[in-house]
Amino acid sequence: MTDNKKGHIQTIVITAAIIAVCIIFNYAVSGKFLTGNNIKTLISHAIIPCFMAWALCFVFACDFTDMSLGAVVILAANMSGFLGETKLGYFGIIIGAVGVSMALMVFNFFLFAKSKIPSWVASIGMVMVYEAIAIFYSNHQLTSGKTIAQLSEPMRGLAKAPAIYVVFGIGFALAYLIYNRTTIGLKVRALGSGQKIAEAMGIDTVKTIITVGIICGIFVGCSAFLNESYSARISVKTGLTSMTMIFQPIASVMLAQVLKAKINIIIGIPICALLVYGIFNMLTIAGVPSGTLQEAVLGLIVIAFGILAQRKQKKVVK
Amino acid sequence: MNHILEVKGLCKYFGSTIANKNIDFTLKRGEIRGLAGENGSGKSTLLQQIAGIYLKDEGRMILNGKEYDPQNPLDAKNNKIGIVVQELGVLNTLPAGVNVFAGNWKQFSRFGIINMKKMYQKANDIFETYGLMKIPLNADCAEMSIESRKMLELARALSGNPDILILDEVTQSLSQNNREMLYQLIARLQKEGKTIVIITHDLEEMLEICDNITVLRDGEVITTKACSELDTDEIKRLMVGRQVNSAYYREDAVADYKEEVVLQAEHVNVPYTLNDISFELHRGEILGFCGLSDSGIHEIGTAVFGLSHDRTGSVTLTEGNILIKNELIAGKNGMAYVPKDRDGSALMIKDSILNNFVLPSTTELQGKCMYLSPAKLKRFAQNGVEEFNVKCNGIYQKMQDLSGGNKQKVNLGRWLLKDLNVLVLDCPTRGVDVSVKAYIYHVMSEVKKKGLSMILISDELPELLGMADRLIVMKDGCIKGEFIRGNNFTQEALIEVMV
Amino acid sequence: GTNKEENNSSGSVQESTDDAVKSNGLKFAGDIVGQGSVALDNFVNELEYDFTSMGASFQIYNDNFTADTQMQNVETMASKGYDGLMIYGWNNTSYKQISATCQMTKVPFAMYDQISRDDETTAMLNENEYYAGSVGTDSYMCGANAASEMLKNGEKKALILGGAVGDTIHDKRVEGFTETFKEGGGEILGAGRCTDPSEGTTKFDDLVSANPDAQGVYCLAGDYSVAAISALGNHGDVNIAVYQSDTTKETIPYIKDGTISYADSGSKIVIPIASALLVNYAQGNIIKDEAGNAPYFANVVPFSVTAENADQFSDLYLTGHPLTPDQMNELVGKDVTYKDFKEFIENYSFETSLEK
Amino acid sequence: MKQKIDMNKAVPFISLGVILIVFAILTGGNMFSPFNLRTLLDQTVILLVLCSGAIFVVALGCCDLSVGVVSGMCAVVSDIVFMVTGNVFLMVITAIGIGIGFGALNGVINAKFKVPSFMETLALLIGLRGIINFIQSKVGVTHAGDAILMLQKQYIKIPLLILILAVSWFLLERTSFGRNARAVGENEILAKYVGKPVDRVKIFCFMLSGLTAAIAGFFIIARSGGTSTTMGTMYEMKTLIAIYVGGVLVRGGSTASAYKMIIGCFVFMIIENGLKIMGFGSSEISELVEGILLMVILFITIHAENRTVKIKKKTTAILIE
Ligand SMILES: Nc1ncnc2c1ncn2[C@@H]1O[C@H](COP(=O)(O)OP(=O)(O)OP(=O)(O)O)[C@@H](O)[C@H]1O
Ligand SMILES: Nc1ncnc2c1ncn2[C@@H]1O[C@H](COP(=O)(O)OP(=O)(O)OP(=O)(O)O)[C@@H](O)[C@H]1O
Ligand SMILES: [Mg+2]
Ligand SMILES: [Mg+2]
Repeated sequence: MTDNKKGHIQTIVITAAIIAVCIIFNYAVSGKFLTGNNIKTLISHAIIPCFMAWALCFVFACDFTDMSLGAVVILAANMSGFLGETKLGYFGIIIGAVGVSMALMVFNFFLFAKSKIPSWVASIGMVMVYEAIAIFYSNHQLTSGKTIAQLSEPMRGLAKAPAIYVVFGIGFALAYLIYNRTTIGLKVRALGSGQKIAEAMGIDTVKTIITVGIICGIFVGCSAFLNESYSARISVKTGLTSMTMIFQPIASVMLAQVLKAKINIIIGIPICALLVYGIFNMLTIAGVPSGTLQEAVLGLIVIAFGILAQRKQKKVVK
Repeated sequence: MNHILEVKGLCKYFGSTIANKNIDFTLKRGEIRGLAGENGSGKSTLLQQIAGIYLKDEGRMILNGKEYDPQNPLDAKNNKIGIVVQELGVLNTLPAGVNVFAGNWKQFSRFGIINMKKMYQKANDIFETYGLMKIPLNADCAEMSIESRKMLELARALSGNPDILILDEVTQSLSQNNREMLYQLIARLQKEGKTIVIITHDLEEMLEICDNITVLRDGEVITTKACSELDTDEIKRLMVGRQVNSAYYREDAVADYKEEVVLQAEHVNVPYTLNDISFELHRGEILGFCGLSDSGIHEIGTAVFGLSHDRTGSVTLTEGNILIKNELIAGKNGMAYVPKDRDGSALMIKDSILNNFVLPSTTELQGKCMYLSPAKLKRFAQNGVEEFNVKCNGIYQKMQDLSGGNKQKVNLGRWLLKDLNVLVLDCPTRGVDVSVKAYIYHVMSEVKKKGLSMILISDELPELLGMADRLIVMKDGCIKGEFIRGNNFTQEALIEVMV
Repeated sequence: GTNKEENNSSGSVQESTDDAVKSNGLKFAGDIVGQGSVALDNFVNELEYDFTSMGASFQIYNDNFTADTQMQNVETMASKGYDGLMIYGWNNTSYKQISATCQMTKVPFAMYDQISRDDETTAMLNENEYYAGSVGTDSYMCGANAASEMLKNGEKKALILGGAVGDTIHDKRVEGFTETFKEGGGEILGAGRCTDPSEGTTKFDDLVSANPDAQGVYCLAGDYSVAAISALGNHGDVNIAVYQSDTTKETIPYIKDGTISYADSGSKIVIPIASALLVNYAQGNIIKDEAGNAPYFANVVPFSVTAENADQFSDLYLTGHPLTPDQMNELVGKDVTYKDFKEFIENYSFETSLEK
Repeated sequence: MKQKIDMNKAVPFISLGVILIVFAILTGGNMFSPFNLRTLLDQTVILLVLCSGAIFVVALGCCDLSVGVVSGMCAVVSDIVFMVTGNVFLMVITAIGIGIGFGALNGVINAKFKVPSFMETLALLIGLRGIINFIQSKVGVTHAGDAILMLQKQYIKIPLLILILAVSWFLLERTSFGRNARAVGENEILAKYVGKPVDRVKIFCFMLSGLTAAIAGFFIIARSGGTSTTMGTMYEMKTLIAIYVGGVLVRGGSTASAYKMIIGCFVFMIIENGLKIMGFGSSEISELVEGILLMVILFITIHAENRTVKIKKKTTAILIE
């Protein structure tokens, strides 16, 4: 009971500290931080990677690591952009993104489960394959005189003010329900206790792993079409650089894992994403150049959260 | 029909170990059956096959007159068989309330959404209706105490409203009032016409609550008798059965060690496991530790060797007055620890015999610049393999290809080649057959004569009685008694203190 | 150009093969700093077109943005035995190694777009008999021009948005912009450098939030203009004019409707010229300037793209190619001299190329 | 009974043989022109240097994704030191200090704070790249000093490489330190129970990886003639892939050995070089083929090992503990 009380006090102290930092910072940059517009910007920035963080949360829940999420987003976003400009319209945007990412994620998970190659290594292999496919596509477009898929202005509503909040709301409800309130969510989390013990409890692990692929596909797909709608186009990347796309979501998930005991991880993720992006936003406002020291801060945050998240770890860690 | 379950000709092999040999076993409706037998006699294996955790190798089972062949624990649960296993089996990543219905969550879902409230409600109902100890249902299991986890497993077994409830050594990890609760629960279930199977090493407890008792020995059913025809002595006779060869263990009947104290443990505490342990180890002594599984005997080993980080109190090597703060100091000062989990924590199972053999001695074998001459290593390992009679195809064979006994020879042998002061042995003969056992005991006697002090932790009483100079009996993390060889050194006396 | 044939705007390579093929059967290769960005992919396309127009074949190698991969590519190309190499000189520290490699394997090479700017390196290159010449765009001037334009419009507070630090072209543009802008009394409020254009929107969103008083933004490439414009859509109350280098297809409508105040482009013209130098060398016609050195054209300054010429620009430079095969072939042959090149460059302007 | 051929030991040789034959045919022998062989060796040097330290981290069962960025960092800073002081010795000391320092940081965070090495070094990769960009944006691109350019000379490069490889081989396979590192990879609990200084071994392995990264940094500048922000990018992946492709399993331990690493580096570079010689210069084909080959080879290596361990299928054992 005292533990509980202590926990509450801790939460209040942390929240108060965050608010205090925000206010002081706002004062320091002469009110540029806490403007309505900036907060709106901040929130929509946090929403897009939030979906990727939810997907990662499911990936981590069954004890895998998937580095290929960025490459999947690129492919899915391009498909989404391509279908968005056909007669299918918004339906195409959503179906294109979600369909492609679902297919790729299921394939990934199937590979992890069946090949016995450690998931993070296998996923790096898949990054190479997916990036190559993306360049094939982009080159093909170029030689036939077109550019890669780009959404025209009227089709980009999904990333605009009311729609993006609706998408977020739906995504949040879905993530929350699946993770906490469905058989499959529970099965996925059971896998995290070890494949063998889950099997002993009568859980069909292969089937579960494939379903996780489908679920992750939905979230990665959402992230993809939001990305495409937000930036109009996603250019393809080579040489494994697509992996950089998951760094910030990983930071959010790790922070959410630290807070897991206090806040449900699915709720924690958007909060943490907001926090992480808040830091970046602050740095930008403070004039720290992006592409240089901001990245250094991101690295530091990931390490710090990693240390926090692992502080009670007793198992052998590689 | 009166029989709820019939097992016919059941066999189960683990590699070359025959865990169950041609078992015939019948359960009557509404009876409380006890299963007695030495460690490793195949009790758990039998029951786990019934509960679908192990697949049977041969034989058949008939449940309620129908052929019954469970493929997984859910099958068993659906056939109304519930089990609480000996080793802990909970999903650490999920809350307790969810664990109660592990694998069976569908029943709460409507339109795909699970009604968590209903699940927790029902879990709560189970705890309430059966009067189980309350545990926080929405907390993750990872940090729960063993007793809470047992409660959870019990609730999970009961959640299927089983006709047959199997309890494998549940009582030993429960506190007294929870035990009382369990007894009442068993009595009540029996009244409802359920069948209950119990394994416990507390024979008096067993006689008290059971109707009939089946005795197993070496994987075979020896007999099944009504409790009224039995007493503890009779059960023990049936359990042990065989004549213990006198040459098997040490031959001397009295304690024999030097006065010199080699190692001293003072007020050793480890949160939740050890409680104010103090003892002395003398030169050339084999100091045995015995107790039930959760009594803390295994933690003695890790605590003495400096492996428990939250240990308080002191362990000192008298020579040079060295405080064993961690495993590095221990290793450097002639201590060695042979853990219980041989494959998991004592061997590099995928590496060669040679590499396993030389690992503890690399510091002694290295030349300048940490150089290890391959020829020297080869000679060392070859020598060890010959000295300890390891049956293998050469020193480059992989460890995992060896039989259990030979693995253990490597595991022990590599330490005995070193110049040690103190050797801590945790269950050194686990999963090893009679002849290798005899060989290990023989080697232990040899090194004892040379002045090596040993701490022998074991859950096999005959072994302890056969080998130890002194025996410390533990219960609930405390020292409960001490016996000296030749002085009331009997199994009965020990069990008296243990339970 | 004497040819009356209408401008080959579709850009199809096949249509031109019935022209006189002068350099039949030669094989060339070249490297590109990276792939995935529209401007660079356009370069690759142009390289392939130009060499095919001259009757040769061309193979591109991707440097993946690392100097080390560039060296690896140059070595591989050299050892494969091409008739000449087109070197994208984006990393000026590696010129010496590249030159040495080509000398050792006796492969002629020309440098394009990004070329050496210091005399020492140029002298070093001139000592190499396999060096066919350099044709470069003045990236510094791109930035400087944008800055002057901004100052002219009375805007004194600028933002910059572009590719990651280390992208030598973008770095040069930033340098030109910053120096000119500061000299003119302007102030640069912030710079967003992104690993790729999809990050641009987010980064620029933040920048605008931080600096709502900015008056202009210099986008280092067309992709970033698109990003900046979509970010500006989220901020109703700011008034920031967009300036860009490297016009891309997506930005053409914005140039036409005035969303983009100033745009330049046209560095692509360096490719046909550099290719012609290389092909000449490979055919034995080694072109030297008055001083007897390999030609060095560092002065190809991009022109501005305006609402009026945007469509033609798009036809010539984005979907099509600046020179027709015939124009190309006029620059190749036994009788072509340094003067021809010089005249071509001096006479060439976007407007004149439209006339043909 | 004869001892079985250990598939895990044979796989690297088999893959090298197969790759050689395949590319010999596909490139029509072009691959083995004297100049290209030299080029191939040249291209492999950096990878070999990096691998000779990273193999220790892999032997632990960990991975070091920061080798590329650390080598870049060492190169950038040491080059600046050289430009300012003109002192070669100081430059070398700076580079090695930085390399070992970051290695030690990785090691401490992994061993003491139990952060998975994969996460931790990935974070370092992001962060340091930002710092390199920052330094470069302040200082600008610098040319390599003449002393560094000497490293391009074959008569210096090759003996130095052989020395590094020899030291790495000796440490890994002929010393108690190497044995301890591999024991940690096989079974960390055992290493602890046997009384090995597990944490110290781990930290030292990471430091070695940092050291070779620093040395590789010199080779990288020597090759490209000066610094750039992208120095060393993707070398972390190339290093790991080369080691894994050589037949070292991800768990490290006894499967980690120097010859596998060397073969792995060559296999990897032969694939890369061969594809380019065949005319796949743009990245899509090489990346695709590399990705697929990586997974095929890993799959074969892993299953080649499991082949000798036929687990009794019939028992679905419940997990203890
Ligand atoms: N998973 C397994 N793999 C290999 N051997 C096993 C396994 N489980 C049990 N055994 C072996 O089977 C035999 C019977 O074991 P079992 O667990 O049934 O004994 P038990 O009677 O329950 O003993 P205890 O009283 O110690 O619980 C023992 O020799 C044991 O070593
Ligand atoms: N997984 C395996 N792969 C290859 N050979 C094996 C394997 N397991 C055992 N062997 C070989 O089979 C033989 C018998 O091994 P087994 O485990 O049956 O012995 P055992 O009779 O149980 O002996 P112990 O009493 O020592 O356990 C041994 O020579 C061993 O080398
Ligand atoms: Mg048992
Ligand atoms: Mg055996």
